[in-house]
Amino acid sequence: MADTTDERIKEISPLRRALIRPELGGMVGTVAVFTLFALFAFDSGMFNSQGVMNWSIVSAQFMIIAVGACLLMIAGEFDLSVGSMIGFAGMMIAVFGVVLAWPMWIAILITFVICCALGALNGWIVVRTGLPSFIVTLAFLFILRGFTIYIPQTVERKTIIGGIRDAAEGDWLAPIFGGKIGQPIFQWLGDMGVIGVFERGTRAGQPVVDGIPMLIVWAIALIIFGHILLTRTRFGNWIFAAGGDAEAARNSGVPVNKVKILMFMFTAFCATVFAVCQVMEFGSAGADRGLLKEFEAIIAVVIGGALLTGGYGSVIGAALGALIFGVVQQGLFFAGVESSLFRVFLGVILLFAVILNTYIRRIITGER
Amino acid sequence: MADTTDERIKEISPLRRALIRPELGGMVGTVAVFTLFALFAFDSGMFNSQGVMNWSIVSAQFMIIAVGACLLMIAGEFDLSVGSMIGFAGMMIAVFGVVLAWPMWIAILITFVICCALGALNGWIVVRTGLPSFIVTLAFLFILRGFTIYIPQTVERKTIIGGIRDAAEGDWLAPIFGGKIGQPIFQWLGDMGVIGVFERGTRAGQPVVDGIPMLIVWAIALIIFGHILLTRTRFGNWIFAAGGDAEAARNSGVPVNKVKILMFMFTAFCATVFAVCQVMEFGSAGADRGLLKEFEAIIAVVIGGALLTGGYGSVIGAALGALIFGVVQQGLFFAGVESSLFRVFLGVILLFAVILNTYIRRIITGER
Amino acid sequence: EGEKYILVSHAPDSDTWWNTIKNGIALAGEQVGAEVEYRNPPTGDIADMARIIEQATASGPDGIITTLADFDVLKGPISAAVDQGIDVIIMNTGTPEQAREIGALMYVGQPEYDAGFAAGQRAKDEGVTNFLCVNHAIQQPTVGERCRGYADGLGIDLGDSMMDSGTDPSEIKNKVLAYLSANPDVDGILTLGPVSADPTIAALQENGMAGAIHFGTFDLGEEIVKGIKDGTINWGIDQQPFLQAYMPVVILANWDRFGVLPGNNINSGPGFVTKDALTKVEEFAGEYR
Amino acid sequence: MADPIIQMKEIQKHFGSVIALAGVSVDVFPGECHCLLGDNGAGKSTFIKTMSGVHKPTSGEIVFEGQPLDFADPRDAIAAGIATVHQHLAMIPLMSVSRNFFMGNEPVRKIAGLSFFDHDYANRVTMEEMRNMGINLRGPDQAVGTLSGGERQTVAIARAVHFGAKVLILDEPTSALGVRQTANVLATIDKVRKQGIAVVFITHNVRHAMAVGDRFTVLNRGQTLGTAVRGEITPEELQDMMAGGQEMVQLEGSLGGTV
Amino acid sequence: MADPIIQMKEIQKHFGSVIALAGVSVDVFPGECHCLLGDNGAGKSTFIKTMSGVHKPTSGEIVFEGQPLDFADPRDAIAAGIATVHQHLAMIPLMSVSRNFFMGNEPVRKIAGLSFFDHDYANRVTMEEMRNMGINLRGPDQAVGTLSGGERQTVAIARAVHFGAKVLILDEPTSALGVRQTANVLATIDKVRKQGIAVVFITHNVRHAMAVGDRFTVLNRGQTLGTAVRGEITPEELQDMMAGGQEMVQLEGSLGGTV
Ligand SMILES: Nc1ncnc2c1ncn2[C@@H]1O[C@H](COP(=O)(O)OP(=O)(O)OP(=O)(O)O)[C@@H](O)[C@H]1O
Ligand SMILES: Nc1ncnc2c1ncn2[C@@H]1O[C@H](COP(=O)(O)OP(=O)(O)OP(=O)(O)O)[C@@H](O)[C@H]1O
Ligand SMILES: [Mg+2]
Ligand SMILES: [Mg+2]
Repeated sequence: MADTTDERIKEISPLRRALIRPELGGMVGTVAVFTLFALFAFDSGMFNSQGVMNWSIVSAQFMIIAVGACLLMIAGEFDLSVGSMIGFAGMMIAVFGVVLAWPMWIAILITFVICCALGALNGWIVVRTGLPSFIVTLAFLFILRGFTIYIPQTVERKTIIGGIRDAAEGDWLAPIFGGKIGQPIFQWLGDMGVIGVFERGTRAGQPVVDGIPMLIVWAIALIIFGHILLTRTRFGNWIFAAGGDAEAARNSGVPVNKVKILMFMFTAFCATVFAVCQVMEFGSAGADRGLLKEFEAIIAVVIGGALLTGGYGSVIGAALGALIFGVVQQGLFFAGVESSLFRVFLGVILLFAVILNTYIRRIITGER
Repeated sequence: MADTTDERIKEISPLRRALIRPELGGMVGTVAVFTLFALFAFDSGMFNSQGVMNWSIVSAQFMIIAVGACLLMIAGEFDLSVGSMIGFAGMMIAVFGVVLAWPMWIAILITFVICCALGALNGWIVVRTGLPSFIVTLAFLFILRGFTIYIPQTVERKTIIGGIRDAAEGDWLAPIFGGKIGQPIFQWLGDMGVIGVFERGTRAGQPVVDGIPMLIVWAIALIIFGHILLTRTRFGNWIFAAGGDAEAARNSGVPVNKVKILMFMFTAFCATVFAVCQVMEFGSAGADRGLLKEFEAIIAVVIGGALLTGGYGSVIGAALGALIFGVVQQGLFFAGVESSLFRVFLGVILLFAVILNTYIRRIITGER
Repeated sequence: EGEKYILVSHAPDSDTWWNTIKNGIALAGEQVGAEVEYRNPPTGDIADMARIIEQATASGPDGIITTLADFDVLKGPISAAVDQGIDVIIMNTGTPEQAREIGALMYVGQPEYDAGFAAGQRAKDEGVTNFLCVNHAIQQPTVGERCRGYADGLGIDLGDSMMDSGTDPSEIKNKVLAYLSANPDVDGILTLGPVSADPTIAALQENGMAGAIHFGTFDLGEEIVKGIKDGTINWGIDQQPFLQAYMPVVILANWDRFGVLPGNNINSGPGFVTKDALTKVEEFAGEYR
Repeated sequence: MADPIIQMKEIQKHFGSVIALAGVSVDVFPGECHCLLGDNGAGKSTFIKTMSGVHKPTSGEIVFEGQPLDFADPRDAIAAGIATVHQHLAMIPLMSVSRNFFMGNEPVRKIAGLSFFDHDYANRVTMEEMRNMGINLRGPDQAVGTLSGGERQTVAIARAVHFGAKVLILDEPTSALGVRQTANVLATIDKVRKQGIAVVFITHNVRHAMAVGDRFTVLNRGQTLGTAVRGEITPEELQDMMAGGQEMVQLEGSLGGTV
Repeated sequence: MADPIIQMKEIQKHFGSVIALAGVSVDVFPGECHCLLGDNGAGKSTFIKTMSGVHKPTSGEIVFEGQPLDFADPRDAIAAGIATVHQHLAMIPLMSVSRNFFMGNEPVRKIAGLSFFDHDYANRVTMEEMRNMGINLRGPDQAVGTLSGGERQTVAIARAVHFGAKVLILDEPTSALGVRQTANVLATIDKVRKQGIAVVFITHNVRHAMAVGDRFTVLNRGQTLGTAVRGEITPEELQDMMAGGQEMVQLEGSLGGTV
């Protein structure tokens, strides 16, 4: 019983072994995408400071919802109501903060509570009835969107409620979602000529990029949190287990229902972060916000190597998936591709990414 | 070994046994929905000849795509590209029949060939790569919608192409999709005063409902075909087997890949029937056609008792699901419910229906 | 008294502009004492809209007010309603000729192409030579007509100047930013409604081109009004949706009660809203304007 | 003899119209290996599932260490000291062996006041325990899905043994195992029993049962046919009881006595 | 002896970096029961999967009735007369027993020139065959998912036997079975063999193998340790070979010889 080697296992080179990880597909994709755009759209402004900020923000948005969707998907469920939740959360803030004129921080906190509770409700129905989350969250997709249109229509006779920026003026919590950090550094960089300054208009002399929006900070924070939670904690092991085989996990003492409900809540939390950042930036909440975002989140996660059926994936991968998604979307504009073809590209990239990921996963898990 | 009774099985009443079938949820739902609207919207015109025709047509539309989605879902896959396929098919007919001015029957036949081929491509990718159909067909959702916008935009500078009815004038194939049958009967009913007649205009004196549209004939034909195929043929057994456990079915000699690909093609076929009926009736193809129809098809099928994960369901159930969906949608309009609440109702009904169906299925398959 | 009028639009649930229409019919219904309902296809699918008109016909209202988003599709259902003795008024989209052809009483609105054309001519006079048209509803055939008209009015080929922007504000903003930095020679922007205008304003403020680039938009909203005021937007084309909704109800009620009818169609737009006359607009933007 | 560690009293379990258990009573003592035998569908798995908190009994009482007990879910049972290796395994194919091994019992290490999964410890222990069971892994991060059925079974048993419980329930642990692994499992049962742990061992193999069993309870169609003590019953008698009273197929000639 | 019905020559099968079979040659003759034995992970299931068309061998040749053969998928193998009961069953839980029984071999009845599934016939045959195997069904439309593991195994075997093939492959058919069902299966193997059908029987149970086997091939780590003929080998020798050459755990005292 002492032989620790097995002659039936062919050699795998250490390099190959180090490379073969769930994120690999996302890494390859990222490199490919950047190479491509560096070749075809380099002088379009895509890689100057403003251009970089441009696709970074779009990617950060995708990342925020992708982190939630990723953990949930690894836990074996998914949430089609993310998009509607974004619209709903924004509207709640507008209703509380503008219509009812409560202090903005209360409006934000209450919105977080309501949305996480809705996420929990989603999860509770899924675990209690054993229904597929596709159906349950599809129902919530419709229900939440319906209320998002109905509520402002009833209370304000509008479907866009503006004035949120004014209402948030001087609030302590709002800048955590809508502010920017690092302005002095950017001003200095602008003065040094590292990044361009505006040449005309009202802001002439200011640097074209004047700070890092909190949106990006949130994205990075959520990615780090999600990654550590998943790979380095006991709870992370439970997430994998719940998604890999709920029955087996339950038999082994993993509180599967709790894990799933918490992940639904976390997804709702991420959607709310997205919504709050958005309403703080644009100052208005509309009934049409977040349309189709649920698909975009799922696509980013899947491009990042997670398995739609659960139990396998990585937050870093999902973040790379979101980056690819964001860069491709904006890059096509920089490259001047006819914009209606964007969907075609998106579909094709999605297909290629998942095929690559499947190949990688087969190698990892042994060709089953 | 002779005792054929087992004392461990409690008695089930024959009535209960006869009732407990996949369609039961759909049947209960249908009765409930009709009762409800008969109570609350009886005098709104919902049950006059025109009203009946109205929700019948809407339901028939749902039925056509639900039959395809149902068989595909029982075979263990689903197709999110149905809606885009509807838009795409309509646009193809317009491009061939109007822009290129080919004879309409050729345009229709070629469109069928292209769409079934796309369905086969969907299926081929799914079975070859083993990817979940959610992802593959999501990619096609984007790709096909992208082309549906791009093509007319490029050739005609519009996203809508009209003039199909004129191009179809005198064609032999077009009336099979866009015509009506039973006009003499309806004329007679109109003359007898059973159904209303037009009061003015060029059609004064003609009955307001002047025939059964081919759409309804197609729906009924597809339901009968699907039901017989599923329950009464060898191929039907294969559909169940492919969806229940593809590996086990394959090991037993069921040509699972062939079954799945054929079902993807059938779904595409149903979508094309939908599209052709639509463009023939309305005379134009637009990039907005079929939006979200994939969800509506899936919802109808699930309300009708099929299992999202495959291997279980019934075409009759799916047809009833489509009927419920159509009646509720139009009935809410008749009942004058605020239109933004429609989605809320839809979501709630969906939830109730699936919970009821799950309960029924547990009884049938023994509480697992 | 107590007549029932149904307004059917082609707009998806998510299109926020139609809110003014809802408010318009509600107010008119209240004032004339008629029952009014608003209906729309949830996804904006015009074929579904045809079914809704058929449904509305079946429920036997006294009048139907509807848009004519796609003449081919809606011709049948609308003329069937007319032939059953239901009075129809066409609003918003379509043309007076089409309205006459299907037997509608009249037309209240702003033909999309013509409005776009007028906007294009005005922009041309104001020196626009190269433009971007931000279309947030590419799948809807009607609003795209505005871009087409605008391009023809300018006398430029539409080419790929029409952007499929989607409806998410951040995406629209960043797509506009990307497009402008990739195409520095663009000197005119047209947005097709508040959904695309609001983020475009934000984009121009961010890249400092606010006021430096010619910016016209369709329809009004809070942010648009602010934009006009601070000079970011040169003009907004007001098609006065409130009128499009309010007038038909009032006209139908008077037609039903007293048999009186204006002798002409009502062109509710295009009216160019500039900095000068803004107070009323400001107060009611998004609600009645 | 000491007090029973777990007493199952008149347990009934109905699934819809199916009566899986029609009142079964069994006592298990510390340090004994209690074999549960019976035909297919006799209700053995159902019975031990009520013991391990997976199913709630329809009626009947469970007494654990003298206290009446009511498990809400398997976690409670595990916390109370009842470890179970289910017939349909409790392994997650996509997860690594070491993650599977510690699933639900993850070792944690505190860093800056926060608890983190201690991967080094988990990997080390897993490799060791698997080597003890005679399985050579490529590495602790190998996915369970790449193991053969028997290898997976072995991981599951090694895990249950490692987290030394007061009661160890094994549902047909040897059915998919090779000779060597079977010998290993039986030796393990023997070892565990000698440590004073109660073992409940389900098998269809009379010889495996006779090898390690102290007492034998035979279930038949949801009811118990009684409990026998080792030495008081011959393998042949046991075999007849397991066949459930229905007449045996005629196998006397070539096949008799071999099953 | 007649010609072998199926000859497997130097079969190799690699999965990615795993070599599951490293050149295995086996002949199977009509009317014999050929037992395939070996440790967990030895490659038995992989081997018979190449025989039944599930896997394509990486290299090596299969000769069936004297003809070199190349199955594209299991359907071809079934058509050629090779029926297999796989270790991980071939049953669909949500489908009725009778639909499962005839899966892939549906009986058809012509009505107006069209072929329809003959449900009456299928139901009748299913009930009969299941009764013969000692399983009492509630009805032919009972879902397989409501059967116990052993009951499902029995359905799978009954099905393979019913569609009387030239070669019947059984992958650990008795591992989950009760005494009575095991006896039934062994008797069935015996019966089938006497009809001149070749049976390939995989088991870990030496006694089951000795009861019905004519020849015994032992696999170890993807290679064959040779084939023995009944009577030339004792159960003890076989057991040693199955344990795969690695030294046995010390079980001599209480447990020896019982496995
Ligand atoms: N969840 C369930 N729903 C319905 N019936 C069930 C369920 N679980 C078990 N049964 C039924 O209860 C009876 C006992 O099943 P159980 O699995 O306990 O048998 P077993 O003794 O473990 O059999 P085996 O030796 O084949 O594993 C069987 O008839 C089975 O069909
Ligand atoms: N699809 C596959 N992909 C990767 N490795 C595989 C695959 N199938 C089998 N293996 C590996 O091949 C080896 C042989 O497996 P196989 O299932 O044939 O063993 P076995 O003899 O049937 O074992 P048991 O008695 O446990 O059923 C094992 O190490 C297994 O991990
Ligand atoms: Mg069992
Ligand atoms: Mg095996």
